[in-house]
Amino acid sequence: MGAFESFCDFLQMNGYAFYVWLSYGLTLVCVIALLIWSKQQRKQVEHEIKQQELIKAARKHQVQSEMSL
Amino acid sequence: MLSANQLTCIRNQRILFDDLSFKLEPSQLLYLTGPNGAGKTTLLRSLVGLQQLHQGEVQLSGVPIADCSPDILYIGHKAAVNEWLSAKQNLQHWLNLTDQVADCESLLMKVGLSGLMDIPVKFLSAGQKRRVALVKMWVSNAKLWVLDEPFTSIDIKGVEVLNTLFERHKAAGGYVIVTSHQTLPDQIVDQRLELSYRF
Amino acid sequence: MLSANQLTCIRNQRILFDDLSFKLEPSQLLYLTGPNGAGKTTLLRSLVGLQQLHQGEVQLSGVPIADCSPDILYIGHKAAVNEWLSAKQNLQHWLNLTDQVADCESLLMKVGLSGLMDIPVKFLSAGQKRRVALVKMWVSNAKLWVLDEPFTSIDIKGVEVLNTLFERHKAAGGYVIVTSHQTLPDQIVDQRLELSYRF
Amino acid sequence: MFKWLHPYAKPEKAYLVSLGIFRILMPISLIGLIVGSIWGLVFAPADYQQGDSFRIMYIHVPAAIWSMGIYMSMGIAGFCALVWQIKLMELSVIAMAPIGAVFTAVALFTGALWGKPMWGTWWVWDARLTSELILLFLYLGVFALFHSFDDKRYGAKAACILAVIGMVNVPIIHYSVEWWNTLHQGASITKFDKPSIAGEMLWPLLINIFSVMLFFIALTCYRFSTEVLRNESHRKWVLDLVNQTKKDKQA
Amino acid sequence: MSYSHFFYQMLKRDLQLAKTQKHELGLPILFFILVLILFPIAVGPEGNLLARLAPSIGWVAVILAILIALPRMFAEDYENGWLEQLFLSGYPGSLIVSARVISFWLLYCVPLVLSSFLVVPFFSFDIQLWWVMLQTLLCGSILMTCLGSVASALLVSSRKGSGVMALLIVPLLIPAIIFASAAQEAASQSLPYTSPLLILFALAIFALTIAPLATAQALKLNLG
Amino acid sequence: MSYSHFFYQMLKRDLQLAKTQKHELGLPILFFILVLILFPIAVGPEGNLLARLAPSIGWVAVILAILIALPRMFAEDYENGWLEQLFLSGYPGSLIVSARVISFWLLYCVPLVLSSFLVVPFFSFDIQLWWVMLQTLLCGSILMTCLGSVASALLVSSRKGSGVMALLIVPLLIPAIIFASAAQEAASQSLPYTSPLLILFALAIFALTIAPLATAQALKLNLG
Ligand code: HEM
Ligand SMILES: Nc1ncnc2c1ncn2[C@@H]1O[C@H](COP(=O)(O)OP(=O)(O)OP(=O)(O)O)[C@@H](O)[C@H]1O
Ligand SMILES: Nc1ncnc2c1ncn2[C@@H]1O[C@H](COP(=O)(O)OP(=O)(O)OP(=O)(O)O)[C@@H](O)[C@H]1O
Ligand SMILES: [Mg+2]
Ligand SMILES: [Mg+2]
Repeated sequence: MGAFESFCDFLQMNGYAFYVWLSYGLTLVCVIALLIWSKQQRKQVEHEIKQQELIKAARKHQVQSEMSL
Repeated sequence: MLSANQLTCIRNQRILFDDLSFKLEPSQLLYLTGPNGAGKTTLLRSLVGLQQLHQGEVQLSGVPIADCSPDILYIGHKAAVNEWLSAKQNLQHWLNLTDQVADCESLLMKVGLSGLMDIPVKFLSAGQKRRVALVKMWVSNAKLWVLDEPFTSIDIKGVEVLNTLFERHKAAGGYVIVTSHQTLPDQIVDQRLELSYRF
Repeated sequence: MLSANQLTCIRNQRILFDDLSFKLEPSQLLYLTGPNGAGKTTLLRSLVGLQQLHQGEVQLSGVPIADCSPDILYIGHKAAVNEWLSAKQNLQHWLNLTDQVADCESLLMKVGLSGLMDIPVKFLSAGQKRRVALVKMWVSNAKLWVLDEPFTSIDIKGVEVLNTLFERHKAAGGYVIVTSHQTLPDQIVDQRLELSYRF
Repeated sequence: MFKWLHPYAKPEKAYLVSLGIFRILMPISLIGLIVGSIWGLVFAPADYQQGDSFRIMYIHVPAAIWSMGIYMSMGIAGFCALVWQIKLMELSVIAMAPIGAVFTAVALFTGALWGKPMWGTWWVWDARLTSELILLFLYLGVFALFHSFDDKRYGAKAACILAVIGMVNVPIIHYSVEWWNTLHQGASITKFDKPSIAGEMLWPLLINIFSVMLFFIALTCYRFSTEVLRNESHRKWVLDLVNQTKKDKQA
Repeated sequence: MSYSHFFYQMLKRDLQLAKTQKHELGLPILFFILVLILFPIAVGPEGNLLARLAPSIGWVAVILAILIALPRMFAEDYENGWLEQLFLSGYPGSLIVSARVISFWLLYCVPLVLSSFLVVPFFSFDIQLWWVMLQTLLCGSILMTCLGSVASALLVSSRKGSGVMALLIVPLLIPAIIFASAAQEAASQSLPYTSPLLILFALAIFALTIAPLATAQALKLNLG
Repeated sequence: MSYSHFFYQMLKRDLQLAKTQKHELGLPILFFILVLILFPIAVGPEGNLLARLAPSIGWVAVILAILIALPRMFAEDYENGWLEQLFLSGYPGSLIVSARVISFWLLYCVPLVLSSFLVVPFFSFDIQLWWVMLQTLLCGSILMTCLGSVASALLVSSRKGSGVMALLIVPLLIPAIIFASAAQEAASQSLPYTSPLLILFALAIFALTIAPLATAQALKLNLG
């Protein structure tokens, strides 16, 4: 396949396997982490907005900043 | 019975009070008054054992005060509230510390913080911060309450609620010691102690 | 004349007040009340220009408030007092800042700090610290006083003195804006503004 | 001159447009990245000098190039935000910073992993490497500054100030570092350039460089739209939007 | 509440606080890395020289990074009055203090010690030697946290920054530095290096037993 | 009140404050000296090597010592509300700020720069070379104070310690370090060293003109 004789060769990268695969792997991890993190932030923001709205709705019924026993 | 015997405190070569003695029976409220700088805070702190007295000793039901910490609730000028944590977290930590179990949300509701429980205390107004500190009075099962100007920044309705809270605590057989520059209603005050400003 | 036009402030997606307008004539005192968290502090700070308003503008005798700083005296929750300097030094610096000349010692005497002028403010009691902040009112020649809970920790006599001070300032044609949870005597209040707690 | 831009300066419009760009570009860029990487990993011929280790190039070079590109665009956006007081520009600065930081980090460790077999060490204090490292800190600074403000409005402004200061300083850093280190390295990278890269090796690289750019634009748009939502969360359209997505999910 | 449960609650609070200020956590590490970078830039990029200096620079940078984080150990809780409440709670002071010391060590020192790995690529340092350095740093950081907790408690009411802190701690730390560099030296010449390491370890254990008591006393002193 | 008089009053207050906290003043120097002492202990007593490293260690130590003092530049005045009063006083923000920057430089940096003389005995450093180092440090400390004032103002409300401060300042400071070490290198080989020194000087002047404006803006941002 391609520039390599066998799949095993491909995995070994002529002795550079550690460096090549580690760099590709770490990159993949970083990029995926970035994507997930961005997604999570988005969810967080949406969650906060909903929360805010719920609180507002709740407070319309019982406006209360006073202490009680 | 809470008894203080011949308390003397000297700060900066100034005698703040000396030979001060008083006794407080259960279900009584001691209202400590005095002009600014008279030594009220100093007295309260030494009562609970946070400050060394020059002389004298304090006993709660015959036990030296240093040995009955679970029976004391002290709320001072400093609120013991971490500004970066939310009100709920702050309360939860205090509950853990004093080994109590309670529903934080409903408690904080009671001091009027509904909807503000999850934001850092830093963003609350002065009075709301103070409420986070005062919420301890709603759960505490300490017998002796020592409160240093609890009404600071609290609005008028809040002050009323606090007063009824004192009454309830008294009815349950507790002791209350309060200082404040706002007058307490006569019917809840059992003893008055006036410190004078000495130089 | 101090006029505020359609002030709006939003904190944390919460509308604290909107479309708030009022006018204050010289020799008038505006007493701002409201429960904890209503937005009094926020309003005062935006009046003097320390906080960005979302909308609206404030004018003192027709001039935008940002351009009349020498005419404003603002005393907020924070005392603008350095704890490590003595009361005298603190006052002196403030006098220098506002380009006034006065006898510090006699001024501090007036607020009851005789004998405590030369020790770091750190060692004073809560009320005495507050007095160091309030002493500015004795010297200030600002027309507009904006005071955020000036009575905090001040004893009863002190509160009376402050009230007479307000009257004196009014008599001299000044404006006073005060918030407090302790009620002001009716005779000195000319206008009342009540903020309500909105969510 | 900017008149045609005006409608897009409305947050709602900007939100929709950026989300649209994201939806279009993200798949394209991912496909490009996969094609480029597989081409580079599998089909490109081995380098006669470096053996197969040169395959790291297909991520190292795009990441390195765009780590600088992103900083420039961030600085420019920050400058516009400060000068013309454009709120949305501030948000875009915040959206870009983490992406840039990740690209820089990727360039750094792929470089290090390449350096070990090629130069025998993970790291040399060479001009280019040093300034790349400092670039990482500039990114982190912008990011940390933004997060050390409780009020995000101020945080964004402060981050813009820093981004602009940093942009001014990047050339200074670059040249000073180059000067500092002319005695030593320098040839290491260009010597690889000499046998002008074979087409088969070059194509995947070009594809990857281009797809990384698309990826950056797409992700920036996505993060930007999040920031717009956060910033405008008290507006009605945001509420409607959030509720709508909720309903979509339920349905 | 049992002591162990109390201890656990204290730790939990510290971790939660750290979580609310996430970025705070990474800062000593960042400081450490920046100090590490300053050196090659100031000294110049000579590989050999840098490798020779690596352990010393690593140690000094760790000391400085911890020194910077130390003043915050009790400051916040002292200022907002939480410390008063803790001491009023009736639990032994040394328990309270050791919870804080341990959380500090976990949150600040361990990440720092681990990130000392960066000397390997930056200074082309030998990875075997780094392993020795890691051990010395582990012991050293325990010692330092303990000493630091005492200093931090003594200074809590005086708002002194890292300066006085440094003055109190560094002289006491000098023996540790000497043993650590002895261990490093021995390791770099392939000699056995266990004995200086053991001494370091003993110092750390000794500090660990004494420090909480002293710290609790110092804090009480500052409250009254 | 005229601006110059106002400026003078501001300076006076800062000096007075420094006087009431005398020990505060010595702290950066102490820290500096401790860093200087740590190195010979950690590196070992090789005269030549130490003399070679002296300027770099001196520079790094100065940077760290200033870094430690920086967070306090505006913190106290911000917390107790004095800064609000200053901005309400109606004087231009950059005037207020530059008074503080200058007093900071006088109180903290100048003593530090002068005490860099200690490298001469400690590291058997050449006194002629120290003279060069003094000049580079003078320019460098101005640059650093300026950058630091911006960073300090940006971070004043966030209670971040020296960590973020370091992150903001150090990368921007790298050129200065490089030019300084270039000057030092040239001087040690008896070559002319004015051109890097001039560049340093230019950087410092540039920072001095920009920083007060940026700092004032940053402070205003933090107040409301
Ligand atoms: C930690 C180590 C490394 C870092 C931080 C680094 C950084 C960079 C940067 C910033 C660029 C972009 C230059 C530009 O576009 O102007 C770049 C490009 C490049 N790097 Fe690296 N690099 C590292 C190691 C290596 C190694 C070990 C090699 C191969 C032997 C290498 C080969 C290349 C090539 C071929 C380019 C693109 C061609 C060029 O722009 O000259 N790099 N690197
Ligand atoms: N740490 C201290 N060191 C020295 N003197 C102190 C210290 N704290 C308080 N004092 C002095 O003790 C006196 C009493 O202070 P204290 O705080 O007890 O007053 P207080 O009655 O609570 O007043 P306030 O009503 O203002 O709160 C003050 O006049 C002050 O000068
Ligand atoms: N920095 C801030 N960021 C976000 N929200 C804030 C901030 N400061 C105040 N708020 C919110 O604004 C509201 C009003 O605060 P403000 O301090 O103006 O109240 P106040 O009327 O002065 O109350 P108090 O009587 O307790 O002093 C509070 O409920 C608080 O939640
Ligand atoms: Mg008091
Ligand atoms: Mg208020």
